[in-house]
Amino acid sequence: MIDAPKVDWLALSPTLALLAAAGVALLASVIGPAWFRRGFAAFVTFGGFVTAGVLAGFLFDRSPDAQPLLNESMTRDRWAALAAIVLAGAGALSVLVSWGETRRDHAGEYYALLAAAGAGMVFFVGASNLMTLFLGLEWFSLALYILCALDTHRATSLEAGLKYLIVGSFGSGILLFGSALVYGATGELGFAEIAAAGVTDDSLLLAGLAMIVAGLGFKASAAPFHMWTPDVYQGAPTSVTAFMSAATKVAALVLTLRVLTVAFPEQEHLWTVAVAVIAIVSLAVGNIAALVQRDVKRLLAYSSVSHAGFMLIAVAANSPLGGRALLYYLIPYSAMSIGSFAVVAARERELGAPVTLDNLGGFLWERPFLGASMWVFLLGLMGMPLTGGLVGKFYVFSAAYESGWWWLVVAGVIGTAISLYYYLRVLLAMWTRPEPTALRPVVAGGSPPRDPLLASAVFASFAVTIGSFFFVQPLIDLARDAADSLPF
Amino acid sequence: MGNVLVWAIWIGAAAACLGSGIAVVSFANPFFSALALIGNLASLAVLFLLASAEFVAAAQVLVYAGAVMVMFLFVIAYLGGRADTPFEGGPSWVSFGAVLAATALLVEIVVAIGLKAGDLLADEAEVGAAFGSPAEIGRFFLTDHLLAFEITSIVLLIAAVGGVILGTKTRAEEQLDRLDKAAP
Amino acid sequence: MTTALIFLPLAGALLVWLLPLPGRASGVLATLIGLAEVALWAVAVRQFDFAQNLQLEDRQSWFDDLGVSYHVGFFGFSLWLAGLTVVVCAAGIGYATWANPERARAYQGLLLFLTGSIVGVFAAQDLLVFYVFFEAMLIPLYVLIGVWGGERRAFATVKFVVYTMAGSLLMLASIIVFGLSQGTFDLVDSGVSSNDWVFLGFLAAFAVKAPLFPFHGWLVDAYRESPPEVAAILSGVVSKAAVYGLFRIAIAKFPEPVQEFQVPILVAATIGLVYGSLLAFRARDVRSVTAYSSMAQMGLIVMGLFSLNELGINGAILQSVAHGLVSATLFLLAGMLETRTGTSAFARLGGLARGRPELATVLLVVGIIALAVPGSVSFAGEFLILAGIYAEGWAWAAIGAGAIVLAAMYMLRLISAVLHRSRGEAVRDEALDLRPAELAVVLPLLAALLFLSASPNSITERNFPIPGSDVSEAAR
Amino acid sequence: MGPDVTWYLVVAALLFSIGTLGVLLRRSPLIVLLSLEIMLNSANLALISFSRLHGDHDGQIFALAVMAVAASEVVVGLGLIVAVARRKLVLDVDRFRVLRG
Repeated sequence: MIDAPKVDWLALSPTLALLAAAGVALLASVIGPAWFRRGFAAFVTFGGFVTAGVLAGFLFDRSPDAQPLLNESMTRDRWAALAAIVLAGAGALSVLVSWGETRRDHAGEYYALLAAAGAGMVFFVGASNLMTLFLGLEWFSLALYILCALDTHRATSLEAGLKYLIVGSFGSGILLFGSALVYGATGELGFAEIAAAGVTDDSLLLAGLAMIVAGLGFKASAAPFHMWTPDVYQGAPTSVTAFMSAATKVAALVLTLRVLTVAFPEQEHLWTVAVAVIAIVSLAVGNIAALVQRDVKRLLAYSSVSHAGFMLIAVAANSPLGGRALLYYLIPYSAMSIGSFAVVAARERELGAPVTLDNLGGFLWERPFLGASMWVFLLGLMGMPLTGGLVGKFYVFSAAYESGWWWLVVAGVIGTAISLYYYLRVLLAMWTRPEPTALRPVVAGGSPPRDPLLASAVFASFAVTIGSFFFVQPLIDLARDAADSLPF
Repeated sequence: MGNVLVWAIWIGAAAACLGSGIAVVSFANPFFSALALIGNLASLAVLFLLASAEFVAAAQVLVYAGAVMVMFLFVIAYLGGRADTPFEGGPSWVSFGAVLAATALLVEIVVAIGLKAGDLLADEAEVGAAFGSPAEIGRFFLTDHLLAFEITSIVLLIAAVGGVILGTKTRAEEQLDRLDKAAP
Repeated sequence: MTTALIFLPLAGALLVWLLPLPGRASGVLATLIGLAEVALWAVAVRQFDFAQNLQLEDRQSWFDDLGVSYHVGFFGFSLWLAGLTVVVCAAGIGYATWANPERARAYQGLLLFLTGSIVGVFAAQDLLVFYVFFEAMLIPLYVLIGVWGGERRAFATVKFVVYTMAGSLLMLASIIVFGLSQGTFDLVDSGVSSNDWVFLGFLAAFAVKAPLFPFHGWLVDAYRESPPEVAAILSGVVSKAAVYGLFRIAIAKFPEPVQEFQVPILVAATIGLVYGSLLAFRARDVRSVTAYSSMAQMGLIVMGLFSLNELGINGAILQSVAHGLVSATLFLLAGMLETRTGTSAFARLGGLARGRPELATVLLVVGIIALAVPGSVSFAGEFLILAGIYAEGWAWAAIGAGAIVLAAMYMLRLISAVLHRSRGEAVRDEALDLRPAELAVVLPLLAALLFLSASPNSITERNFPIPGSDVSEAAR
Repeated sequence: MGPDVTWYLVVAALLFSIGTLGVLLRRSPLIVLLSLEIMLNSANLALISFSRLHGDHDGQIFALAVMAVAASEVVVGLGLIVAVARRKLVLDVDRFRVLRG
């Protein structure tokens, strides 16, 4: 009586690989012996992310044309596949970063949730109706809420989790009501069908669109929806922060561009302006608030708000070049973001205290490799040469100018100029030696702890940051293929 | 005559729904708030029924008003007096902004609805008796919305894992407790 | 060839950073790399045909959808500027080896990195490549000043960063607008533009870098707080990146805006020249005098460039090289004075000539060249510039000549304050004459100056047409 | 024939605003969670009335999925609140000052 729907397993394979990893890690952390759990779960999760990345690469190769699946529930296309590759890379690096966080409690569950969050994001970027969008969002968000609060013995971690839960749920509530209004106006849930319904200047639809943009803004931590970002980034375990700062942003921004271009092409004149305004507010708020921060994680959190602004400029451009710019920018940005949080994590473990500008002193001399890498990451976030950050900004500004948004270029330039000041403070802090009289936490056991896995994650991020500067052409070709699957 | 009855029930349910909603956000004691939310959910279920969503209404009562609220009440009882916090005292910028934001949302939506009301919202589709029945819903869940169905189960599983993780006391916490006890 | 010239010091920087050598040894290694770079430049000069335009080109597509490629090559004038760079940087590295600062490996590596980036700026034939090297050049400077600078280094660094980055970012915006409207970012392929705003964006970056009045706020603090060899490179070489940019981009690509803004720019340059000279005359220490004279000289060079005729431009290029060498030598000498006396303030110096013949001779020779006595290379350069600017109006030339007189006065004041008068309180008998190592650093610079003084036409006999623009056609 | 969709929507919008106010104004995390539930439920009401309007099931299915999601949020939220209470921290959203900078 009920015909079994045809399922495209290849399209789902990256998600399924990660789900399987999450399941195995969870099982192992329940039934495995205590000594076995952490290592096994970490290994399986790492393997899951790598497999997902490989499968997504395969998917990229095999889907030159966009295909809707399962009654428009999701789309199989290169846009999602490339985003999935970036997400898988970010996840794999976060696993490496997290290893040194010698967690005694819930170590297995930590990795299971990380894999589950990754699976949710990989699914989310392919979502193509409002229901799967909402469900995918909640899928990875719930996993992230738990991950943020996982260190239940730290008050800051619990507070971060609760705050993220409340603000995040508030955002998804707004997104949900917006989806309901759009559904009411068009009678459809699928993105393409919403566009095809031909409702143009309907007030219900526009209200819904505005609420959907706001809801996604919460996830991308774009101002004025960013208020959770500094607290959560600071309080969450640093490896989780590293993952969130890269992956959540990739997922949210990639899907934002998809839903806007696919579902609301007729309302383009409205949402481009809205996104442009959000971009400018993010640039202003992120950069100005970062100026007064002394805690490095908070500083990087505000910097991520400002980078959301940069990438939203590419969204506002609403052109193939903008799509390319967004995907290209996300690659070095993810690497720089994960890399810098990884270095912060290393310093944190070494000091046993939160990293501030003061106790970063002399870091470059004590740990030359990590210090030099941090330098490169921060220069990249500044948009300095020899890092992909420069080319990313160049593309974003070019896309904005090409679409006629010259004032976005101006805003971006001013934002960059302000950002130099706080990045430079971190950069110079790492060179200076703290005053001998200044109180410095003593490193337990003399020499700093060795952590080859974290070092390799930092090295990989370093390689991507620098490599994306020299090998722009291949990355842009990939991004072009991916952006071609969106209807601009 | 049937119309009047439907209207009467509808108005009663809507009033109950809004009244209990206001009660939820304004009671000082979370226990009463939670009880008010049960009333809210129940009156919503009536509205769902009137909009020919039988199965959803049933689920609302069973899942929400039943299971979820029991969990709520249990936690509130467990926390005891600590759950009480006073209502926001005095007007502040935050509360001013909150009221502003909520009003703006309301105005936006109502204006949107008002503009819309004339044309499209008036002509409702004709639906058969099977509309909203468990059989129909089930069929859609297994065909068109299979993915949504599967994801829902994954989300629930994640939440369950989270509940277990957050609910158990960890070794690190026990250690902290011991330190607290040791300190005078 | 060009690529090798750019990447030899960059690779050298990496080598110095990675090899775990002790301080002095890494300095020696860096010096050797610096000398190898000079040798490489000499080879490039031999291969170069000064009668032709762009040569020694290397081109490699970077990303094609926006038309950006790695494109480098030299014009006659930029090869001379590159020569100035490699010579001054090698001297600076040599001085640093002798001074042996703390964390020498990082320091020397940064100096090499700086060398490579500056050569890259002078070789860039693509706007994005130009921007990349222009910015890459600033990174080591920030660190060198911010970490190894004097007392008020933090303040000086922030000021320097704010000024330079504000200019650079405006330039980035201009690059994007120019490149997208031309369809390519290549300087050879692209045509000319008449967009005033884009022109002003470029001008802002170069005016800050030069520095041109009124964008000189960062200058004194940066020059005073940096280590001597960094100040030498900063004033001698880095400011010439502005000359390259003005000539290769602003003048060559924006013929109409250049005509439009010629007078305001000349006014700014003239004010800079006069104002800088006056400040130099009032300054109370060796470094400040050199810093302000640097500003004045850059004003003169910009006057030469914006005379927009062959004489003035030739003079500007010659004067760029001459001033680079003079100013670098003076800053290195200031450093040597500071290591002996702990100060460069005139009030506490004096009488250093007695018993220190080598120091006295070197300082005197450089000072005399700096004050442009007839026969010196500076005289030749200034004369050409004045002759060029005379064609635009005699008043410019008159003011320029007046400022040059002022230059003579402050240089003489510097010489007398340091070498003659009664002995200053900071001068001790134990303060030795220049050591052989110091002489080895300074003498090549001096020799280059003397050589150019003897035959300035080794630079000026090749005229420098404005690359690829209508103006150059008109000038021929 | 009962009230048409407009009336349902007005109730949904009012309920949504009430929930928003609760989230923004209240300080007890428990009541904030309850207010979040009200927001989600108002969206459900809108979905169901639109589902009736268009005569297709998508809205109802969506509402059911939202219910499950809301339950999940409650589980995690309550878990967090219990963990916070176990650590004897103050249960006040506004007083989470450790993280204000």
